[in-house]
Amino acid sequence: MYGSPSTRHLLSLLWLVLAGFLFPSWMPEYFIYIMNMLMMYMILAVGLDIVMGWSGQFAFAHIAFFGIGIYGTALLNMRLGIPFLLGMPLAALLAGAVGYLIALPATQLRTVYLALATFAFSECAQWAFRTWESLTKGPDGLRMTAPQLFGHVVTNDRDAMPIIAIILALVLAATFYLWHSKLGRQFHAIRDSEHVAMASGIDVKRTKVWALAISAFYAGIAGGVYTLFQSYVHPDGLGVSMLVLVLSMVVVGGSGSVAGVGLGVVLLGILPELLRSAPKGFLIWQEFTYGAILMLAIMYMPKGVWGLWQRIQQGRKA
Amino acid sequence: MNLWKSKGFGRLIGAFAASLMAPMLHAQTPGVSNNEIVIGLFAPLSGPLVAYGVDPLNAAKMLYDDVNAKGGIHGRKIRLVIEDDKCTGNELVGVVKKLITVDNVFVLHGGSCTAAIAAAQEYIQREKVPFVMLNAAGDNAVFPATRYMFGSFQGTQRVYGSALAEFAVKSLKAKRVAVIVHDDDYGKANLAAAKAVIERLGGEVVAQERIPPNISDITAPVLNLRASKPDAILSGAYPAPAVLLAQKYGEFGMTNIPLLQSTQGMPTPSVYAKNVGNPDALKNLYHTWSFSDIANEAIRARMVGMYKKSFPDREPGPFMVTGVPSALAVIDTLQRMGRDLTREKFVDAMEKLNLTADVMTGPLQFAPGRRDALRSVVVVKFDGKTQKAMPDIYTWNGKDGN
Amino acid sequence: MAAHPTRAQSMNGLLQLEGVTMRFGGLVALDHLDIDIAAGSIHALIGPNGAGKSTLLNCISRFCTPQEGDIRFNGLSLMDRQPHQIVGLGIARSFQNIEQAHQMTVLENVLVGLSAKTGNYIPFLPGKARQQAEAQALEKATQILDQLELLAFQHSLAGELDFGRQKMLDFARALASEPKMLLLDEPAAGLRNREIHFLDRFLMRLARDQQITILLIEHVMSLVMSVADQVTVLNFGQKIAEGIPADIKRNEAVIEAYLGKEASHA
Amino acid sequence: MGTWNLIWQGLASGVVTGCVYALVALSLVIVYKSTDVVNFAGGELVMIGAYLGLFILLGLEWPYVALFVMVPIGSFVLGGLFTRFSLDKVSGRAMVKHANLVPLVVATIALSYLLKGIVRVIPFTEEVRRLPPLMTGPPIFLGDVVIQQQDIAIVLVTTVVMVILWLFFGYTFVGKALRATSQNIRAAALLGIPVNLMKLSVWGLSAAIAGIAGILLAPKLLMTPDMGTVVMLAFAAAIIGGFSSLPGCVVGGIALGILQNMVGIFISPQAIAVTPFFVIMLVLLFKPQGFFDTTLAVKKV
Repeated sequence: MYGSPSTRHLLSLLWLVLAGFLFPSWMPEYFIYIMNMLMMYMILAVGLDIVMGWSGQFAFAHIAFFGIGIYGTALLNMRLGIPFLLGMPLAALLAGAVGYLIALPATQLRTVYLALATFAFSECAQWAFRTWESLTKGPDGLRMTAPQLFGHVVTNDRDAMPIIAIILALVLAATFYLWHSKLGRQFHAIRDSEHVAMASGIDVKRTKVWALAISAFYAGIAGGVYTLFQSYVHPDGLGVSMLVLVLSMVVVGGSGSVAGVGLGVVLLGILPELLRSAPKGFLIWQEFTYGAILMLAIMYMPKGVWGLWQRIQQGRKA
Repeated sequence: MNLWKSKGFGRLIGAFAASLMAPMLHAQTPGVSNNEIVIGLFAPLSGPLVAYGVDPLNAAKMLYDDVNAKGGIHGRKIRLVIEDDKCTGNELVGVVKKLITVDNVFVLHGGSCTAAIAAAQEYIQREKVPFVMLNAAGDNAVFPATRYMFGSFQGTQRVYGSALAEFAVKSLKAKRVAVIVHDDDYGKANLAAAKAVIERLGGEVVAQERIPPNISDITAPVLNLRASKPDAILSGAYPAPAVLLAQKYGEFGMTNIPLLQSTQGMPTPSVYAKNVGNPDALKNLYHTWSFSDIANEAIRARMVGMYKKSFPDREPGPFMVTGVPSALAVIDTLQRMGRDLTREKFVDAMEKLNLTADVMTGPLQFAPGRRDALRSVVVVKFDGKTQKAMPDIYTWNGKDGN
Repeated sequence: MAAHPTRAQSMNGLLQLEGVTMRFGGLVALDHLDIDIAAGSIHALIGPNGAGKSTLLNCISRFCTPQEGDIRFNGLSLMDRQPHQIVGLGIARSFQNIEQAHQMTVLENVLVGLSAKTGNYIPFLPGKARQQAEAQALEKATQILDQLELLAFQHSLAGELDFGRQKMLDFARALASEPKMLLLDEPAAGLRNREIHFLDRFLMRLARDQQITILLIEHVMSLVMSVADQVTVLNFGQKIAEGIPADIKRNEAVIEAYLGKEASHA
Repeated sequence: MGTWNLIWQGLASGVVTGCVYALVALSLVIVYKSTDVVNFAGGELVMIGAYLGLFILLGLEWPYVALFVMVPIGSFVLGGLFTRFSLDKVSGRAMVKHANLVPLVVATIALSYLLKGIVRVIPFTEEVRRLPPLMTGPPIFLGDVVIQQQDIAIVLVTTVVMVILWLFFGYTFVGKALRATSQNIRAAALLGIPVNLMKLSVWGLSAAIAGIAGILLAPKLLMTPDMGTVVMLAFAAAIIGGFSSLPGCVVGGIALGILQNMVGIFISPQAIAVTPFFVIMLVLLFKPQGFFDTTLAVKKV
């Protein structure tokens, strides 16, 4: 958690970008669509993990910032013609700024009340997306025009995948650097013991506010990535079920580590596709299966699948 | 050991890819071989809206099986790939992309929720794959009309709104009409059509209440309706709020004012009556219906009999019949096309659809620039036990509320 | 016995407490306390449990705010300071019951202690400022760990250390910020004799070689009497005695406070 | 019929729905106070209570009064099983209260999906259902204000439940033991209070209260497997009341019920859905103690 990330980690991101360029040419668009979804969820889940896994702050407003990222990027492109490469960061900065403003009053609350206050903010944001019809077309949903990138219009999953892979690689590189930085250490310090942090000269309140603002920025980026491969957004899609999905990815995968979250994203990202191919009679059981998997994961893998995997490895080495 | 780099992950993707190369090889129309047509059939088979998906999907499957039993279409049997779209945008887009790029279906037939369908509209437009909605009202997906999307086989919200408005002003001689709908896309379309018809026929809209779908206490909006002293109340509410509305309507002594409910609010009238509980509230109750199985008992018996034969262990709800018209349209189009099947020819043939089936209250028609199939519905009076179809058929003129 | 400076007349010590009063509801934890701690000295604070020792330390490190009185460090009042600004002024503290980032490694805990002294840089990017700052911090951290014989455990999780070493890690974290003054809350509690001797020599070295002023709260009298230049005795929030260790040992009021009435006449 | 009548009617029905919100809020608070777990599955326990009631009434055709016996017992068992098998495993029987909050909350979210999933499988629940009300018959008129008999039943049952709980917590041994466990679980254990049994009974009691709220709510709110969203209204009510006291829940619930109706009449029905969340945000962000002072914000050294 000091110095800078190992070259091995940074190199693994090159594999990711390589996959982003190679896969689209020969895989059916359905699998590329799933890949794009998983990469988007990865940015979203890592953002949530920074505020929850690293800093131990119970922030449930994540999907509101994701929504700001989507509507922001899309409307900047449609209303002001701002191309994607400028629009997406701007929308993400807006999401981060809103996160910062919400964090100021919210972070003096104790864990559970921070969760309720941020969850309430997220529901209010979803309500605003629904009722502010002049801006977001409200319940009709917003049909987003395809984003432009260097004059080239990104229309389908195949075009989008390399760009998303690059964005994810950059986000993960930034995350590795953050992990190994002073701020990264401060996040972990306020999670483990606020007293030690205070006694070491860390402004606990400001660190919490930065944790929430950075995670909001990540959610904004994920929102921008959404507009690359989806053409429509509806407020009902930004509700509590999306939050529970991302939260489960972080917790089941293994909160507190980027690899753990990655594992959670892949497992829970592909799960609905697997459940969908269950025999028709069992489709009605999907919700119950999802709940059962979440419950078992929490009961038997407190540190997530990644924690279990490391315990097995240590078990083998010892 | 970063997951993305691990050998296991690479092998997993390789296996997927290899297994799919085979069907992509043959060059002619995807989903069609000399003895088979592959159709992707999907609806919400789990989650909150399962009642709108399971029975209608089974009804469509039953009609396809019936066609196969009678020797198929021009020597080709229909093979169905059935999926669950859970009525959400992400899932439906995933299902559509799987059906097109993995199962290589010829046409898509499915979808009960307009918002989820709209999420896939741009994709099917680009991939040029015909998309025939199962039983969604589909306002946002058929207005403005797009070449590859066909829908509204049981009428759009515009049709329900205008039919109830016309019935209220003409038959019930209502001058002051109050409208209560949801604050979503269905509500907006229903209200716009109703308002246009009422004002065109000399009536006046005295109250417009737009309520959230998950409202828990409907006292305030109903009080606003009562305060506007209407001669008739038009409602576009979904099942749960529709019952809450009828209860408060009974509680606040408004039962002498006719209550006119759009189709989506009463999937099963008998359950609606039991839930409302107050017989007074059912004295002046009417609802729209797109099928003639109420006026003609024989048709209903035939439909239910067919359903029971294919699905003995499931008791079909009245909404089962909403899956029938879209299947009839697909079968009729395929029969008209003969042996030479391509997606473009399917769209051209479907665009010339003009099907009058005994089960429907009106013709199923498409035209260049028109993608909503049914525009005529009947109004049914329901007193808690029996349903009686009113004599007239109400047709939307294509302009009101557009 | 170390040479001890005579008690200064005016209040010009490094840390001055003037009329400090702290009430928790009805309970008066500190009652108009005046203490003056000379620079470079080891000042011990003793007294029975509940005498207000830890509360005093918490007030100095601004973890709590006294209702009355003023606390000045180098003539600068601490009253309007936030807790996290105290270490920047040069006052570091340890904790009575072990408080540390148990899911971080020993080295990372010390690096956290170095936060106030590590250079600032953009956390998301590589760059020279980052390399320099991190290298310096790492070098200081390993130096401190070596001083406290914890270098061998630098990569093990703080939570997995045995009790004695966790205490040492607490000091390492406090020392990491190169303080002018160190507030120690019962550092010897629970240590074995060998570790207490190590602590004794270590505190003397800090005060003499590195001129670090130490405020030591302690029950282990052998340690207090050996290292302390000045001793203040608290009981029920009031100062009942102050002076060099030798005087304090014989002081009636002190024995009575500790051992109760009859014992003091034995 | 002036706006005054509108206001009176809004007040009356606001109090009624507020009572049910108060009950569910109470079931959340007693669990939170003793085990520091925010029960996001509170709504599903209400739903299970309602469907259990419907099964007993229509399936087994037992008399209505059996509901008020069987549903609380059934819910009690469900709540107890959940904490004994799931929560204890998740928190590793840790004595310290907030050992690891994230997994505990995720466990309640998992429970809510399990309960929704189980009920969804029964075809009977596809349609909107309604539990026959406790008291039927013509409504009572206070001037122009209409009061349904079921509304009176709701207020009566809620008051009775509140009084029983107040007596239980105040004057019975088990009640005091529960309060001791909630204040300091470690001290309670040292005093010989069977802490695990207490945890089980707290969860059971909370589920039972939620079950009763389900029976009262189902006639008014109608039953779908997703009726659990009422838990957010209960959170809002609990937070107004400071999330820690019985009177707080009651006042918070009624205040929220009335506020919702007033917003519906004077602002717009569209705003009804967002009212509870707006209230939660306002109270927590600007007055964290709620209106019944308990320190939620500051953490002692």
